[in-house]
Amino acid sequence: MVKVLLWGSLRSATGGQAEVEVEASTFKELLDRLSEDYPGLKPQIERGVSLALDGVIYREAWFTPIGPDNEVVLMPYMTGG
Amino acid sequence: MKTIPVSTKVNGDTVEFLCAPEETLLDALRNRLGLTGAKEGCGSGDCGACSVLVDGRLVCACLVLAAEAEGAEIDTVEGMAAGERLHPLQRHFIDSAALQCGVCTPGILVAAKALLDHNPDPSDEEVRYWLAGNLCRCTGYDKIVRAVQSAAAEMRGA
Amino acid sequence: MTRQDKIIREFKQVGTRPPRPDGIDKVTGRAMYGADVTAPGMLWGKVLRSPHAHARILSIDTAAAEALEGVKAVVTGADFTLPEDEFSRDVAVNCMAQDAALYDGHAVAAVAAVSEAVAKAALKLIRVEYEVLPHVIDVDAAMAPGAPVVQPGRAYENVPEGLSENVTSHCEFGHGDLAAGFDKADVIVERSFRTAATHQGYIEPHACLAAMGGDGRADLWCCTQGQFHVREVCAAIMGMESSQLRVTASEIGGGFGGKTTVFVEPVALALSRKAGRPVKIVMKRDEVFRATGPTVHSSIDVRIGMTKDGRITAAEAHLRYSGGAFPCGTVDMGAQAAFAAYDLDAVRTFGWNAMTNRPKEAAYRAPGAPQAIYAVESVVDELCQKLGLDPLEVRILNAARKGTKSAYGPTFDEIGLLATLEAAKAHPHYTAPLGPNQGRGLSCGFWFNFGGNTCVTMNLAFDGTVTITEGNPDIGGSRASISLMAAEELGIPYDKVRTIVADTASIGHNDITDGSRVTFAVGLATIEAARDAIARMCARVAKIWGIEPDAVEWKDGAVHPAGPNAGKFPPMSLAEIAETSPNTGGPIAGHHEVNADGAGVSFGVHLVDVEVDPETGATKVLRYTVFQDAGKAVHPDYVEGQMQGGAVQGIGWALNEEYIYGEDGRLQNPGFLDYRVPVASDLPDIETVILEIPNPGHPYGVRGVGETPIVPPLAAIANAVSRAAGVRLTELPMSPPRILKALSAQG
Amino acid sequence: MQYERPQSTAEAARLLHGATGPARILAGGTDLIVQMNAGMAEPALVVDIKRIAGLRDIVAEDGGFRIGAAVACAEMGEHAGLVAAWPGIVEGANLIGSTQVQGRATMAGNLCNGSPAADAVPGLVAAGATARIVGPEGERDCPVAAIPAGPGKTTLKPGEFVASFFLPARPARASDAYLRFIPRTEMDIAVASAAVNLVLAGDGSVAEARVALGAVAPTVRLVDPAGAALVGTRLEEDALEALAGACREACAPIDDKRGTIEFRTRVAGVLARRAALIAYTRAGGRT
Repeated sequence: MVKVLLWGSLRSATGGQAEVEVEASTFKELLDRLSEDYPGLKPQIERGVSLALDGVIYREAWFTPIGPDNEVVLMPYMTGG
Repeated sequence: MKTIPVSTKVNGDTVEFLCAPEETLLDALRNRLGLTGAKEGCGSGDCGACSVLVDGRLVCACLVLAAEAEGAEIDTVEGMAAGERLHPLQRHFIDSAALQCGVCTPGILVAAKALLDHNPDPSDEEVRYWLAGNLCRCTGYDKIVRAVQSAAAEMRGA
Repeated sequence: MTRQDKIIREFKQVGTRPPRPDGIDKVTGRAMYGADVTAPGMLWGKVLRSPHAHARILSIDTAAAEALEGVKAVVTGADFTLPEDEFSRDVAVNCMAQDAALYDGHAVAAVAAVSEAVAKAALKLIRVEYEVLPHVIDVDAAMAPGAPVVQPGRAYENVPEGLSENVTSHCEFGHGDLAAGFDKADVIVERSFRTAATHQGYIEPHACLAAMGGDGRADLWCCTQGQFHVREVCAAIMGMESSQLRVTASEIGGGFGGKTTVFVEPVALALSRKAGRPVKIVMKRDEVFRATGPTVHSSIDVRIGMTKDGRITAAEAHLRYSGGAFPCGTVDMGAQAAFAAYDLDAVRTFGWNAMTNRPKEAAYRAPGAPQAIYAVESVVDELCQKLGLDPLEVRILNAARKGTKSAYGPTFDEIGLLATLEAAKAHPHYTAPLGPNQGRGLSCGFWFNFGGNTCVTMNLAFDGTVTITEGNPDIGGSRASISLMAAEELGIPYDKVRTIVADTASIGHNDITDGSRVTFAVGLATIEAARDAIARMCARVAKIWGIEPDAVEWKDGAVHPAGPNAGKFPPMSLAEIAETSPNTGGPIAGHHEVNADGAGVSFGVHLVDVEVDPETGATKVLRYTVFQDAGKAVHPDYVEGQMQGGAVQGIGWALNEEYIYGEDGRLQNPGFLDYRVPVASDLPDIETVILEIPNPGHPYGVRGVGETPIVPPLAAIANAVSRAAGVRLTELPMSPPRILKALSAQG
Repeated sequence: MQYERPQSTAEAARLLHGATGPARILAGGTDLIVQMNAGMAEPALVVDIKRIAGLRDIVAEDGGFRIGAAVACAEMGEHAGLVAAWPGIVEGANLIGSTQVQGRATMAGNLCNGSPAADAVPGLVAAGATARIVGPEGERDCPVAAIPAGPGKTTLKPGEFVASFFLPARPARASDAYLRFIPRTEMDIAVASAAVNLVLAGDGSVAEARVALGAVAPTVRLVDPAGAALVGTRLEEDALEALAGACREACAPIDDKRGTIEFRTRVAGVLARRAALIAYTRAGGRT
């Protein structure tokens, strides 16, 4: 199980929880599990999310391995100028 | 609409073209003579990207009618280098990294040359005020001022 | 792997300042920008734009325009099939209005004709019947219940019920117990701020040339920050397959985020398809201001609590942004960036986007961050004033550092903020004396930086020179820095490398030149491509020498025997290997394709002195110093150039630049006369101090540098002006009438 | 559109008289061509007056100067005699737009464009300059102050155009100054402006003073009470305060994208004070 920190406005989809636990070993699995376990997150996940793993931001890489000791933070998909 | 025949000198060469009466010199240079070094950034004399010399006087080509060029001598950025030998300003702009996107560069070079032709040893403030009509959005002007000054020093033999 | 096993910090060429490869073309007028290309049989396209801020389009009669001699095609919204996905659909509707004009300048029809003059005349013959609707321009007004609705039904699921339909999204970030934090504070300052919409202000207007044939294939030449993105979005709008549309990026005359999307490209394609001839569209400057992307305008409340000794105990911000007539996610980034520079136990940011009848926002250098950080850094400065504390010491005391749980969630790795603050403290600028009516301001700045999809191909010519094919338009000197990294890795001179920016048919997908990603991601891919080519060269030489590939090694630009046991062979240089490559298996190339992560965040600190004329409210910028962590400055001239250019754009934003609307909802200053970007005589020298705290995610430790520099100037100038004037300014731009008014109000 | 390049003022007048649609004079073109490029002006006839003999010359006349209508502002700055006698007029003319614009722009164009914010006009008004106007009925001379009629409007009759300006002779201790306020250091339209023209008496006190304000009323305004406030003074503080007060009193500006009523009114007084001090010093006065 990995702990995923959600940003504040997503908590309405998780019954108010700021941090949820899902069974996942990659970014892709994590997104799939989140969508299944918390259907309210699905629209945002489809619009795009980034993942911060131990402080490094990943925007798309499905197979990024995630372990139970990693700090996992979900972030909105980001763009720049 | 009647077209007007114009005979003029551009960068020392006699050229002849036909233009519409309301056509600007900038459009004639770019679309009729294939000299696309001067750019249209605003069409209102506020950005200086189309700077050229008409009879030695620095102007915005977007605010000159092509028909006014009859009998005039026009100098553009394309005429600054002598063959493969760059003008010192051109060289110092490259060496001092005084350009990024480069779209304002032709206008600034023509303007800077006009400055140094009449004031070979300008202060930084004089350079900045002379070039106030040449907008650059990439560099913050710092390296442009440095490049003009180093070219000026070289041209003075300093 | 995003964390590099080994970060190289000793260089022979990286860190030097050779001339840029596009220099001669750009100083001689030869460089080809968007408007500089022509094609045989080319037509001129012109766009008709709405004079109304908000209007239903009842009918468009194009018959008279079509009948004009020389007109070859007319298109309206009816000529576009809207893509399914929301993102592309919004882009399409922004390029050509459908049933409603959503802002002053919104495109409603376009013509292609044999000359610009005929096209202009044809526009006047198009009759559009409008039903003018109520409009809303200001973000706070747009959020109020009962405001005119820009587009119905656009709110995301995360917007609570009961708000104006203009509110499209809501976000919240942060951690800790705010109430407890504020209880611990000795002083709490709460302020509201407003920032005007500003435009990227690139000197080159948007321009493109489209040629589409009856077989559905097309070529498009345009000035863009991302030819692949242009391809994807135009293909979606035109109902084409991506591979049938080849997009070539011209030299680009500035972008700053504003050329990360399309405005006229699909229109030119549609006109070309209809006319069967190439069509060129070049925007006029007023079209650029009215119809391309400015940044968001904002209304922000910030509340921060501090102890007497300067420790921040709690901080919150409410951000209301408007990205114009469409949903816009920029507030998400502002809400995440707002407090990034601080190590906080209790922090919360709340963001809202609301639609207004303004043009669709386009990214502008660190989109969303300057506004939020301006408000935060202004309040921090005011707290320092109230408590009599040194503003730099307070930032150092509260600075985010390695191990800080950032305000937006993740824990920071190696970041350069503390070193940057210390550099500012040690700089003579910080302690230089100030005269009467003068003030000094400082601000931190932050940007996330991205990597993204990147392809690089490196080809060795038989004469031992190298070409690099990459896919990111060069907006700040990237061809020079990429060539430098290739030369470094290959151990050959810089001038033996030529880097070109390829069209979409010549290399794999590359993300847009944005997010300060190019030197980082393309650089990383270039280094990897070079290592790929090196592996191939080693294999060839092993074959020539008749030894195992692992018995050779690459050193100083040549293959050597890996040790005494490998045999005695004179080293073979890259040139020698390339020359014999036809005999050893054919041409040698290296390539690398990656979706790069690990870009590494970037911090900067700006220090500025200003003088305010108490009789006129005029501000003169006297001295300006930029401190920023670049990880590794590959070509320091262009790192400095980014720092200087970003600072000056921020100075313009702080003092003079703004979108000004009339009561009628029309933009009043669509030109460089009254949209006042800084001119050379407005500015002092912009001094730069580059710090190099290696980014663990890049083989040379490089961080993106392009966006961060626009973030601190807003607050740095505001803090300096407020200190010089003796009154806190809370609205940007701080134009002279606003400053004089604040001075008089103070008495 | 028809483009014509007459050789004489008479020919120009004939062309204008015979125009069948909107006709415009082209000298520097820095307003006309901007308007044409923006689609705001679509003249049927453009008469380029730069080839008319004398119109590009600055010549001495009756101890003063005659300046042709087609003389570019930059050329005025290069005329040492003119700069010495009328530095305020020259600095006003040389504040119009950029170096590039100054190479083409003319005072006549600046005047006839009818902008209340025209930089060249307050100086001319303060100087008591006259314009020589050519029209279908021949030539007439008219005070510059009588030409502006409101934003974009002049009192010129159809077919008339300005051919030259006359600046009168100067006594020894006389000078002028012009200041404007703009948000940047260059390239903006004046938000408020002031020109002050002073003649000093032998004792260093002000003998004659004329003050004109720009951008604070529908036309450039000559403010007689402001001039009167300086006469007989050596620009002591109370005189300057009276000057500023008279200037503020004379302001009737608008709120627009460039400035507010309040701002323009206050700053007009500040500029008049500062310009008066410069003109006084230039005229040899010591405060």
